[in-house]
Amino acid sequence: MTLRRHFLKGVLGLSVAAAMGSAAYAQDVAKIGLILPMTGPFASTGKQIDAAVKLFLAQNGNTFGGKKIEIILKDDTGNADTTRRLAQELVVNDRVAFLAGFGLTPLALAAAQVATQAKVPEIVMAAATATITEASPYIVRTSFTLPQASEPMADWALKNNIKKVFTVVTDYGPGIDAENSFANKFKAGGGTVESVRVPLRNPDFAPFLQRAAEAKPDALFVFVPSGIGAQFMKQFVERGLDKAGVKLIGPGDVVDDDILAGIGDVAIGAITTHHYSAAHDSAANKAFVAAFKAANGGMRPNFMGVGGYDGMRVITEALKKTNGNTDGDALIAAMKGMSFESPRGPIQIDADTRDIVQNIYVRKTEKKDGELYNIEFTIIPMVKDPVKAAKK
Amino acid sequence: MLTILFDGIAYGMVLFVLACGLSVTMGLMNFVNLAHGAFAMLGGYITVILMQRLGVPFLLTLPLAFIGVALVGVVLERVLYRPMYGKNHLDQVMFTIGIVFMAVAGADYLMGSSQQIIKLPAWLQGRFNIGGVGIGKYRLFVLVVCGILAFSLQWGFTKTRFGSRLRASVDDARVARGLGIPVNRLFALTFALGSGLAGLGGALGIELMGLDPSFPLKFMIYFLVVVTVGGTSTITGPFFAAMLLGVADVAGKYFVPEIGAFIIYVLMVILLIVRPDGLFARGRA
Amino acid sequence: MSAVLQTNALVKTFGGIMATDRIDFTLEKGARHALIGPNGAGKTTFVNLLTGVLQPTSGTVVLNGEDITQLSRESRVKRGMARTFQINQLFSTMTPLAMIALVASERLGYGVRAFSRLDHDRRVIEETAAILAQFRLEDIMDNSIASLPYGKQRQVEIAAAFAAQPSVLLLDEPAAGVPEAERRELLNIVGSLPSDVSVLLIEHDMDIIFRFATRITVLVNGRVLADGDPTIIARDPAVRAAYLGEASHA
Amino acid sequence: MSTLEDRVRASLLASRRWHGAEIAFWLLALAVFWLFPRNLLLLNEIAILALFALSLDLILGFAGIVSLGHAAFLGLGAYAAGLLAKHGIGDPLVGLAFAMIVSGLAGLLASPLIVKGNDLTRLMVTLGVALILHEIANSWGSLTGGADGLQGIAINPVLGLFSFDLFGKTAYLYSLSVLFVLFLVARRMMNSPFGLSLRAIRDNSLRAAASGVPPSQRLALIYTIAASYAGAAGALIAQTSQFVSLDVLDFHRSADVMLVLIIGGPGYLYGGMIGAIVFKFLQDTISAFTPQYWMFWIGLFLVLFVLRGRTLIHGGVKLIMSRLPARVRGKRS
Repeated sequence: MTLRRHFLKGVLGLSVAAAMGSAAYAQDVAKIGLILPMTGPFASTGKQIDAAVKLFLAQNGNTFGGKKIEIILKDDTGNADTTRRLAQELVVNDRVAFLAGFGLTPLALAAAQVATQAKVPEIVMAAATATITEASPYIVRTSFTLPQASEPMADWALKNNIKKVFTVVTDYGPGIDAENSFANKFKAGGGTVESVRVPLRNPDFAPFLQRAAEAKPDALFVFVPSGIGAQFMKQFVERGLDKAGVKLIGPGDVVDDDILAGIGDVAIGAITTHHYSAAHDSAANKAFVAAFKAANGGMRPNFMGVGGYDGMRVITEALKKTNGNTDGDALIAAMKGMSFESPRGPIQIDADTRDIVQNIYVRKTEKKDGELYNIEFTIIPMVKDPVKAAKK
Repeated sequence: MLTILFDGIAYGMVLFVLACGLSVTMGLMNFVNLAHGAFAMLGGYITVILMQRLGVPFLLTLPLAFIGVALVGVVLERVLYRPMYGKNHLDQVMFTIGIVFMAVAGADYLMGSSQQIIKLPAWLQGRFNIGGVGIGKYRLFVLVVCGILAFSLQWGFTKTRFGSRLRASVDDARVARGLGIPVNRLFALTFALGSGLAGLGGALGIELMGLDPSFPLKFMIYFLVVVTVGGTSTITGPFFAAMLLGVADVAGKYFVPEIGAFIIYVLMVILLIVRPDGLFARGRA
Repeated sequence: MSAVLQTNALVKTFGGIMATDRIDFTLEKGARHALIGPNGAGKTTFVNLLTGVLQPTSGTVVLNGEDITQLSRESRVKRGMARTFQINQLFSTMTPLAMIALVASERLGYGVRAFSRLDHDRRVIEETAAILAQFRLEDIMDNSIASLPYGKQRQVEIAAAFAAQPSVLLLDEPAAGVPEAERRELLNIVGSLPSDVSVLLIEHDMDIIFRFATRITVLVNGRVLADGDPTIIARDPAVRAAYLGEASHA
Repeated sequence: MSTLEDRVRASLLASRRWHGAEIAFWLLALAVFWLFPRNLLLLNEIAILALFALSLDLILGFAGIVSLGHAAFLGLGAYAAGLLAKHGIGDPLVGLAFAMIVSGLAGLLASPLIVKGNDLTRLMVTLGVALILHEIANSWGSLTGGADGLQGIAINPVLGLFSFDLFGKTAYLYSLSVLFVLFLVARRMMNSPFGLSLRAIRDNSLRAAASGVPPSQRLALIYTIAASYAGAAGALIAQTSQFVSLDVLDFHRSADVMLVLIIGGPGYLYGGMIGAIVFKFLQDTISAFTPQYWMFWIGLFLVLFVLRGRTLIHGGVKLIMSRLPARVRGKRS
């Protein structure tokens, strides 16, 4: 037994040394391992981000701080174990300087340990559960957090004479985050809340909406992952909830720009709070939307796309600041506190939490030039993630 | 409360139309076709394409979905499925899972991964309110269409020559062959009918169940539950199984949303323990 | 002589049909007992009731003085009842050697031993070798069973049944379907079964029956029509009318 | 007589003797550690999938029980090992044993459902049980982390010496060792009287019962053992990735492992391993050049495989195995 142990130990030592020996190559390239769900139920997230990343490089060239950017795209099919292995392989075999992408919370969390161990920055471009950035000191987020988007909804509802809200959220991390942050804030302001959680793989909303209808609330607060929003909206109308005077409110996922046209007129009138709308009124956004549509056959960018776009900006700005130094700690230091004007408006990477600080907009879904858009009408400036803010 | 019952029945009706073809093919050829959902998905996409790209009205797309999928069914049965009948269940399972994978990836490639959305004609939107019971117009429509289908299937199965030959073949294909019944042709026809019905169910179900490339995987379980619980030798068996499933599923989610998703699985396992040959299977010596 | 196997008013109904109707039957120790009857008379149902493949609607089965009506198939084997099937039931992927060794190891109660090695077990080897020799299977013991000619397969099945060291052996049409060339060897084997084993033989072939049987029971429509010495049965007018007459033409 | 007894003994011995190809297989499995240092993570996944497929082989290949829900035990084992490590007991071998016990017990509890019934009923019941477990893991977020996965698993070094590294070196050697040991145990079992009785049930349950084999008891026993093997595979997933997500209970795991075993061929213990290599290799190569649509090609592969290609792969395998005695070789049920 001891003999075997020594043998194994020797073997391990040798091969570690061998691997280290081949470390120094391709000094002028900085690789980004982009891990996205390109297939499976969340593939639309992957496609949006992939398109945005390509657009960014097409617009800005591919050399930053003396480093040529190389993207290695991997499909994790929305499967966390695969994400973990891909992250590990990208770090070990491809020696990537950044890990980026991460379509869902579990996927982002699966890679967190790899980021920590390898000291490689992990840029979360989509996943939105509040706690993600706490999983590793190397995580930086350019999407949003659900509490960040949901709490302002509670404020708006309270101010607009909504007393009783029924919440319907998908039963997983982000949904629970949205429900909790909204309900707590709303109750604290004197409102009453009833809640129901819908399983993630649920084919029919009818029974949940029926409960909602019988509760006779002033408003229905909803969070469902981008993609199944359409089905929800249609059944909401089919059940006559709109005619009964129930307002549809929630974070903007349910009226995702990517699928809004498909949802159709039933979406009109929904009030949502979110960080990005393709209709955001700024020069930067108009240019972004136009370029994105031109490059992708008319596909409208959504909040996933803008997360990927800004993620690339954060990465490249950091490379410029470090003059091409790809040391993880230096890059993270460079990212902390970074701020710039994004298509969604001004954003900042919080120096303490590495999470994003951004404007949250209250929007109403309306028809504009024959197309449906979420038109922003109130701005809540520079909102921090309330969950982490409360811990301070 | 009654609304829930109504919703459940409508949901069950769609499940029945989706699954009854599977039940007959399973009974007839003892063939485990996990790819049945792929046919349903195809029907859904036919409707979507016709409506979105060609502007065909919804009602007209339904028979087209039926015919289109039935034709594809005939061709696939001839080319791919027939060599599989003699093989064991395991090979069949693997073969049809392969087809499901191809269908899922193919649909993703051709149609994109997002949920497909159709716009129903105005007269199918909204709901009636009868004595405080809200009844969705579309659900009522689905219920009527599927009800007529179920009725005519039952009639066709029990009263026509085709039906009696089919029943004989399901009971014992060997004996039926001996009696001069062209079992192969009968089966090709049944397969086409079954796939066509799945296609129609897929088209009708877009509004209720959604439609995306993962449809065949997501609903495979539902179909199989209907078939295993309902048995494979009658039309009424799968029909009541689908009703039971639809109502239990919807009611479960309504009354105990915390465990709503469990209910159908638990129900299935319990039923299979109590009645391993299916709830409505005829007793066989 | 004493009874090793007895049934008392054994009834089995399928739906409304009575497959066996209050059968009282006795198998004496060391007997060569033939069960005959036209197709559909309930012979195979009766054997299935004896061996536990079917549960009787009413009545009892007694083996060596013990009521075994409620016992499982495998427990009946352990208590000394073995059988062959009308249609060969073999382990097609095994060799005759493995099949015999399996029966021997089960008889010895080794079946749950997950870590013992068959080739280390003297008793399994002794018993297996003895059976292989007795049934003249030495030369084909390492061939796959599926590759053997039908007569040999029949032989393997009888050997496997016998390896369970039964006190009662039920042979369901052992010679059916065996080509003439292989028949003789098979019949020799049936003939040379040790005399302390009681044999119940189900057969259509009158030559075989009158060659082996010391007693005959005639089953018609699920009922015992006649029971007794072969010479008496052969002369029984009711039997001749119901069965032998038509069989002799076949 | 003694000569015949010797021949019988020799035949029985030959059926369990190690074949040269087997030794070569395991030496090769060890050698790839040096040959492909860049692919250790993938190799680790292959080893784990191979163990999972071996578990399925025990019930499907050797006892004829089909299952569409074998992931239930994989997932249970993964969560058991993960939770144990999360709550302070980080020793991998203790975690492995714990996972095997938990999954084994679950297998024992589930076995009454599967020992009776036909193929279709078994497929449905196993599928249902796996789905129920998936839902429980999803809903019981406070314990399992729900859809976000189980976080905060800290695994101690193996034997207190080798800690799990980013390269996957320890992971692969650890998984390979576990696979090898459990394989040895399985090999011994399948060549025992117990293993012989399972094959008897698979070949012909009517004759098995008539030969004195109690089918229910034996099937329940092997189902329990197979469940604990699957649990071990789950534990390896949890320990080598230090993370457990709902995916371990997902339907596609059950489907994949079935495909893996059928690709490799059930009933001779190596099928799962060969299948795992083929499957993962295919998946990795295909998804490397078409990340979006690898599923299509896997599907096409399966269809062609069942229609035509089986003889190709199995022909190669049988060439190697052909010199093994018939009893080990077995045949597809």
